[in-house]
Amino acid sequence: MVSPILLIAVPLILAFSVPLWGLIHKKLEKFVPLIAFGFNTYLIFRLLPFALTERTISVVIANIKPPFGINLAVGPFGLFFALIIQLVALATAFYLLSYDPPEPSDKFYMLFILLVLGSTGMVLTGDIFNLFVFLEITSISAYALTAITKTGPAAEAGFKYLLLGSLGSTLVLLGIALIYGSLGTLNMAHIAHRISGMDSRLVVAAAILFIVGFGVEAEMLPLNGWVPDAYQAAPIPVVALLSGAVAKAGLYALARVLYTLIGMPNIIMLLLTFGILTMFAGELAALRQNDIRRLLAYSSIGQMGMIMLAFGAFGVNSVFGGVLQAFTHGITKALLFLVLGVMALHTGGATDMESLRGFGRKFPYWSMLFAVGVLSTLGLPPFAGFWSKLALIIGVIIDGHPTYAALALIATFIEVFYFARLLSVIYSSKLSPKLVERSIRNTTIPLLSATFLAAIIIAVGLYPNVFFDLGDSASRALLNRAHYIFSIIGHYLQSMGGV
Amino acid sequence: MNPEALGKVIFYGSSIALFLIGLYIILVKRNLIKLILGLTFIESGVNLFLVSIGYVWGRTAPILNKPELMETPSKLAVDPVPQALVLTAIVIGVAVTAMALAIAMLIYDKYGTLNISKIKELKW
Amino acid sequence: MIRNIFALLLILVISVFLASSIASIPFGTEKTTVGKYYLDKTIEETGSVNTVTSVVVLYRGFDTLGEVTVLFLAATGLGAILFGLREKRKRKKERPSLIMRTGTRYLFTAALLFGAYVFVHGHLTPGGGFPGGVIVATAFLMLFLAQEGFRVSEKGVKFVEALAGMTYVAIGIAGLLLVGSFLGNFLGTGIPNKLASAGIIPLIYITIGLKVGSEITGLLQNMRETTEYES
Amino acid sequence: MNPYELLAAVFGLGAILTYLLGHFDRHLKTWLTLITLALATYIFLHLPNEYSLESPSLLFGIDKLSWLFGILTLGLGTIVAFALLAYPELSPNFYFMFILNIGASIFLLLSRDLVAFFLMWELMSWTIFAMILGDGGAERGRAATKYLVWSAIGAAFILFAFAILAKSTNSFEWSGIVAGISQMPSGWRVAAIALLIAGFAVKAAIMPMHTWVPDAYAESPHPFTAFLSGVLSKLGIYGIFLAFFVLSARFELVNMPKIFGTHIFGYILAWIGALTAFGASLIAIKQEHAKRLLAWSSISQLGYILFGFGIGSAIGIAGALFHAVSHALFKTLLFLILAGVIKRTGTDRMAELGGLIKKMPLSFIFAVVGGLALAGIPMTIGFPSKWLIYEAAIHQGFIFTTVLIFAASTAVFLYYYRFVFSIFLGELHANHQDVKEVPFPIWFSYILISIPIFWLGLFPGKAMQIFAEIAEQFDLPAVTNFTATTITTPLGSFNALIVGLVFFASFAFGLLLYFIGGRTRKVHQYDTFLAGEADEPVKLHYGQRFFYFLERELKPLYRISVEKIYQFVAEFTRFVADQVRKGFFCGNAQAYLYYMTIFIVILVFAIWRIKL
Amino acid sequence: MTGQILWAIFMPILVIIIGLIYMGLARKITARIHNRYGPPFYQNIIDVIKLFSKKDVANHGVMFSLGPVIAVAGMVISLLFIPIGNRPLLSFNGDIIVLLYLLVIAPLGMALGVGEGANPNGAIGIARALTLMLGYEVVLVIAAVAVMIHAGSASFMEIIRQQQGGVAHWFIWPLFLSALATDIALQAILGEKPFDQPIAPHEIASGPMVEYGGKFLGMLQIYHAIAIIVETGIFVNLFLGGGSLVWWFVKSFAVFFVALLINAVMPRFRIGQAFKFYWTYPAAIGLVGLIIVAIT
Repeated sequence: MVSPILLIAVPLILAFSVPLWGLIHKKLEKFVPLIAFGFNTYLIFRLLPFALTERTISVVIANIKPPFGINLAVGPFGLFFALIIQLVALATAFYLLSYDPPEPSDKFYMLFILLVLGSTGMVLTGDIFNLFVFLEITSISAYALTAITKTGPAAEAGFKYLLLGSLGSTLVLLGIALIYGSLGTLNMAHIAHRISGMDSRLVVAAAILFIVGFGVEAEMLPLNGWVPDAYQAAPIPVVALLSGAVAKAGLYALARVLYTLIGMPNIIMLLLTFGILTMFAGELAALRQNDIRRLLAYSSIGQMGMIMLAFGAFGVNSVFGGVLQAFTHGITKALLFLVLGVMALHTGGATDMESLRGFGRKFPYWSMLFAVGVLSTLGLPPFAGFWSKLALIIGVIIDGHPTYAALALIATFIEVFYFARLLSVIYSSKLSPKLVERSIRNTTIPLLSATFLAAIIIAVGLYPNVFFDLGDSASRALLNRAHYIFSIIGHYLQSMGGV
Repeated sequence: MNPEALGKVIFYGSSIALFLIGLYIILVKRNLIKLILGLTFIESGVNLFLVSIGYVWGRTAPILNKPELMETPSKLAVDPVPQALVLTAIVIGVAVTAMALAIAMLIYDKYGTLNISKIKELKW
Repeated sequence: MIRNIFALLLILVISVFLASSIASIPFGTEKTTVGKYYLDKTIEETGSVNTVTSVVVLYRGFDTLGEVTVLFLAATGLGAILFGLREKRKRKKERPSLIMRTGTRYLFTAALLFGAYVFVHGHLTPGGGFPGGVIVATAFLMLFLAQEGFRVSEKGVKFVEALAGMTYVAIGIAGLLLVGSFLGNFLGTGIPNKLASAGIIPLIYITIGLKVGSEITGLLQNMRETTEYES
Repeated sequence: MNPYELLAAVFGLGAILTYLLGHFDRHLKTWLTLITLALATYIFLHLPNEYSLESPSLLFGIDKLSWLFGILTLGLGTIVAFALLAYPELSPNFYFMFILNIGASIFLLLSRDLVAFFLMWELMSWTIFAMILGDGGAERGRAATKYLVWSAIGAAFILFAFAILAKSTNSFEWSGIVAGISQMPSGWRVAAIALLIAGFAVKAAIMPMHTWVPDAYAESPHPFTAFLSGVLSKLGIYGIFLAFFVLSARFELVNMPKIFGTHIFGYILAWIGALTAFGASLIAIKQEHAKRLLAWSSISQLGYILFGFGIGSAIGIAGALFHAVSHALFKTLLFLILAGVIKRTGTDRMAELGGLIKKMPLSFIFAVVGGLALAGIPMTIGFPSKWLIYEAAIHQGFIFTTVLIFAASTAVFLYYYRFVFSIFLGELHANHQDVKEVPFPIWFSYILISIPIFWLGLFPGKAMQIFAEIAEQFDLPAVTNFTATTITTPLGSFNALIVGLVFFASFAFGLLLYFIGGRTRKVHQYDTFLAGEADEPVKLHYGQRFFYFLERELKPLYRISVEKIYQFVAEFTRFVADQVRKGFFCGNAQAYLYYMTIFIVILVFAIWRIKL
Repeated sequence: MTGQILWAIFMPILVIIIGLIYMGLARKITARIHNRYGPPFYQNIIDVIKLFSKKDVANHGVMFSLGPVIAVAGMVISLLFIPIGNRPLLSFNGDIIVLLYLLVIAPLGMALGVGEGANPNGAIGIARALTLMLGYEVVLVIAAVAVMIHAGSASFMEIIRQQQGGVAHWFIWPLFLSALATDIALQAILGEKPFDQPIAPHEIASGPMVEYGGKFLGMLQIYHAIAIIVETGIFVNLFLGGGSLVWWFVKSFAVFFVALLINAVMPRFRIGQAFKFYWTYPAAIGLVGLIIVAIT
């Protein structure tokens, strides 16, 4: 098996090397992200067969076995999220080829790579402090990328994001300090093994800090004020990554910490409430929204709420649905945003409904891609979203929370309403005056990348088997705490005469 | 008052105090720069707490350049891990602060103000 | 006013929360298995007498890589965000005095040397790559302050930091290839308390030093050229 | 290759080919559609009984019921597709969606487990949305949105019920659920079945789930409306049949309280059905647009079917199924006729039409045929179905609902006469002096549909045979006392063929009288009531507010409307939405920091429980 | 069998003649009540013959001329489905509900014919007729359902059989309320005042008939003649126990006579009032009767 560490090392070295490419030729820079994530995707697919087995293995770093050294805990759950991130990153990196980034371009590409790299590290690492470091890598590059267009709104959005994000990650650090202070270890498996011996109120305190900290990235209800602004002001490829990679990584961290580290059912169940509240907040806020970017941002909040709900139900079935939904949401939102970016090219940057009215009449293929995304989000066949939503709702009910499932369904009515309205505007017969015949830029490359994502959605919708197997092993791996502990620090516990 | 309680009051107390001061600044002040200051306060509070965790009464820095230290290091030196962590944390804090300041400069350049309640172009 | 009181109430609750949860963490007593292990094993495993260094560079080397990345991020992001802001609103100011100019010229090399010393001896004495790098950057700061119109070449800074960063990762990958784990120590540990000891630690610290130095220099340059004329 | 896979392949490839090649030639797409449907019908008639797909584990199969509805779907689908030959202006997307929709419907009927059923249900639903949206006028957009929201609500009910069933019988296959349902706790079972029926009622346009219907029918492409009303609403009926008889027929065994010999569940259904039939037909009377009139009439007829199910006796079930078939036939016919009229005149406002019998006699004849069936005149298929339902109701002693149903069927005469009068009879509108008869494909499709209308009207026994087989397949009570032409119930009997023959005899008698009298002379319509004194045409067509005096009297009834409730809910949601949007995402970063702190505090109070 | 067929051919002629005589008597009786002399009772027969012998009749098209034909045909077929004087013809091949639907054929055909005439008065007349129908059909059905439930059958022969054996067994006694409701409905079915809005001569020039003249009018007369017998006959069969041929017609004339008396002294409702009236009082009466039946 190839070493998963390369998923982090190779993009990192490439990120450092971007200026050198720039020194050779300015055009070369934009290929670096593509190379990096092309390689990563290849690597992920090499690792997929392993992700289908339910084993978690520890990849030691610096030859020092856990719990003493830092290690990557590579399991199906992490790999599943890594897969999501790499796919979105690949599509977006390809999209970048035709995108001329805000100056200075080399810095943009570095930040871009580092953003993906940080979220990949978050989902792979097995060390809590290392998780914090990667969280910081992710969020700092996200702040920078949000503000990188250097317009007023961009700066504002970036600052909002930074305020919430940095405060959140500081809280995470505090939580880590609490745990280290009372357990004296940083390895997640080790913590999970020891936490039962820790003062329970302290555990709860740490849990609170973690929830708040990671909740910011996971777009949880009261902490997601930054989301719509950032989505509205950031460059389109970055937005695709924010929903496709960053939010997913935050969600992963939340789930990993709550399930593996804390492992208290009653705390995990809290996610049910947060999830449903987040969902309603997102959908309701999107209902009357006229700017499509912002609308998609709110709907992304709603979807994240749905996934949190699934993770909160604390059962194999619902977590299964949750991870599937995470996958489809990541891919679908990325698709929607990429297409929206191209739409904006035809209206001179405007993304509000009125100026996009009748887009479908002029550009059938683009709006078909958009419709695929929307229908998949609504959970309609034959698209990936159907299976994930079905699995999620049925799972939540089977795991014994029919009330929450019912509430989630009610929230989806609102979603259906505004998305149907959106489609009817896009396919409306009267055209908006802003629509121009030819876009200012050649759109073949965006077309290819969007088609790539749409193809994934349809393929998964038609042949969900592999998808199901991945999600299945991922959900089992998340819930199987003992196996995680044992497979990471089993040898150490034996040497201590533990187990 | 036994030394442990005293140490707790001094070190933990002061770190909590820093944390809360920062929080108060964040919640009450309107000026961006002050907000950033508040963030750094919070960070340094957490860092102080982190480093004071590692301290052990009557031990020395974990640099084993003396023979007796080489003999039984774990009896004489304090825990090195928190120091390493704090080193990292400080650098990260610096990075965040730098980023925040940069964005603040940008905002001032665009909006001509640093009052956070006036920076509401994106809403709803 | 209401806001202040409300904020104070919130803070009161949080203070109670933090205080009574932190209070249950023992202070000043040895508690850690991991740290103990590091102290005991550092000499034979890493050959570095400075345990903090060995922890930073080897045991938790991955964190440090991330840390370096974060610093790199800060520099990059700053450069990206403040790009183009610098052309604005230049103002005249009087030239620095002769003493400063000459003095800084002499001090410059000394400072550079001292920085280099610090990060080369990272595994023996307190300090290491980060302080060393910062000292190097201070040397440039002196010039920024004293020599008006002094600029380091963008390309140079970029080149150094890129190369240093790549070297760091390359060392890590070399470890992966030679001893089968990323950042693994593929050199001998050598005799403790000697300069040429502790395997790859000095190498890494050198790269870190260079990287930090160049990054903070670039960072200062960015900041300077926008802020200097504000006053 | 397994026939099922073949069928799926035919539909899929047919849809894609039609879409791709449809851009090249205006008529090619219709022909491709027809070929696809023909192939599909051939395969459908030769399907083996069972087929299971491993992963995702889907189970398919065919039985009498799915055969019946499948034949309806494919047959009428083909006929509508044939009529589409006259509509080359429809876009290839429409044909793509149309084929996809028919395919989804067929596989919906063939599905034997919940996941497959739900999959096909959703596919069928959203393709309808796409077709209603069509080329997207503002009105169409609104109608399509309304439709999609409603079908989402229905789907949500269905999904929820499926999940409950699957959870408590831990099986996803119909067979397993039917086996396990009697062990379910009865509360959950009732909830599940009620939810299922509510969900299917949306598609079956049962009140109070009907509000999307008039808009959707009025806005969807005219020939497709025929399919939408004729066939797709029947899929909702199919679902209700499954939910009510296949799942809860065993309610008889479990002791539910009984009223008039049927368990209370069925009694409630009967009431809902009767009220739907009654109310919808009263509303149909006052419509000004022919399409909306027929839409409301569809709602009312579907109410009949539900009423028949609610009675639940052998006659009732047979009658309901029979009425499903007959409604499918005559409503498709009527909507196709209306489509032809709109194609020629460009409007469906009845006040602007009139006198078209002079220009489109064929359409008029078939409008009369369809109307006879709709009104349930003997000799057409409409009568035996209604007759069975009445007999069942009276025999079961459902007095009040029976009266409602009779009143509804009297109202049919009102709105049907209004339909045919103000479109075909009366004075010819000045703009329509030179409209032509509808083109061949359309009137030929009229003929195709009329054949079964009369055939089954004169030989209802043929249909009764199938219903009896269906009933016994699900071991329900079955009507066995019938021959090819006669149906006999405990109350009375009815011989369709004799009625037909005698009618023609007495018609001959009438003609005899006609020929006894002197010859006639064709005169202009103004000759009598304007004494021949009108030199330029004067508008004397009585087409607007036909029953205004009736509307005046029925005002108190018309004032009752569920629409208002939905409006209120929508308004309220909008209000809350704005509050959330403007109140919570207020744009002030410091406010967000406050939220964060408050959140910590809430969490502290919630789970950490302060103690000093 | 042959006897049946002969009767089937002869009976309609007989019924037509008797119906025309009924109409003549109606005119006479009304005239006497109004203190006029009035025409002879065979006047209507003469009228019909005259109408049929008219030449050169105005005609508006095929449907227009088919209207009266279908009207007559529809009435004849419904006539064949009700037993007259214990002589069932086709009553075994259809029951009350079938009859109720056969009864509609005639007005429907006539309505279509009138429609092609394109005379607003005619259309208004039809609209009124349909509205009135919506009114009284409910009452009629309520009563009919009561009878069917009471008899446990919907077949005329069965119902008549149960009423054999003297006046005491007539359904009019147990089902008095239903009978009352039916009789009120009958007033409108027969088109007598106060429910003759469809053919209100002074308002809409005798509505549906306005365009028809000559043989068409004659056919409509015949249609009306049969209609009177059929409609009164239903009441006779349902509530007055049928009876032998003579008795049957006597009973039916008695029913008709009641209607005449009311007609002679009543003004005309507005159509809305008529509709409202039927959906209130008679419907209420009928429902009470129905509930009583359903309970016992």
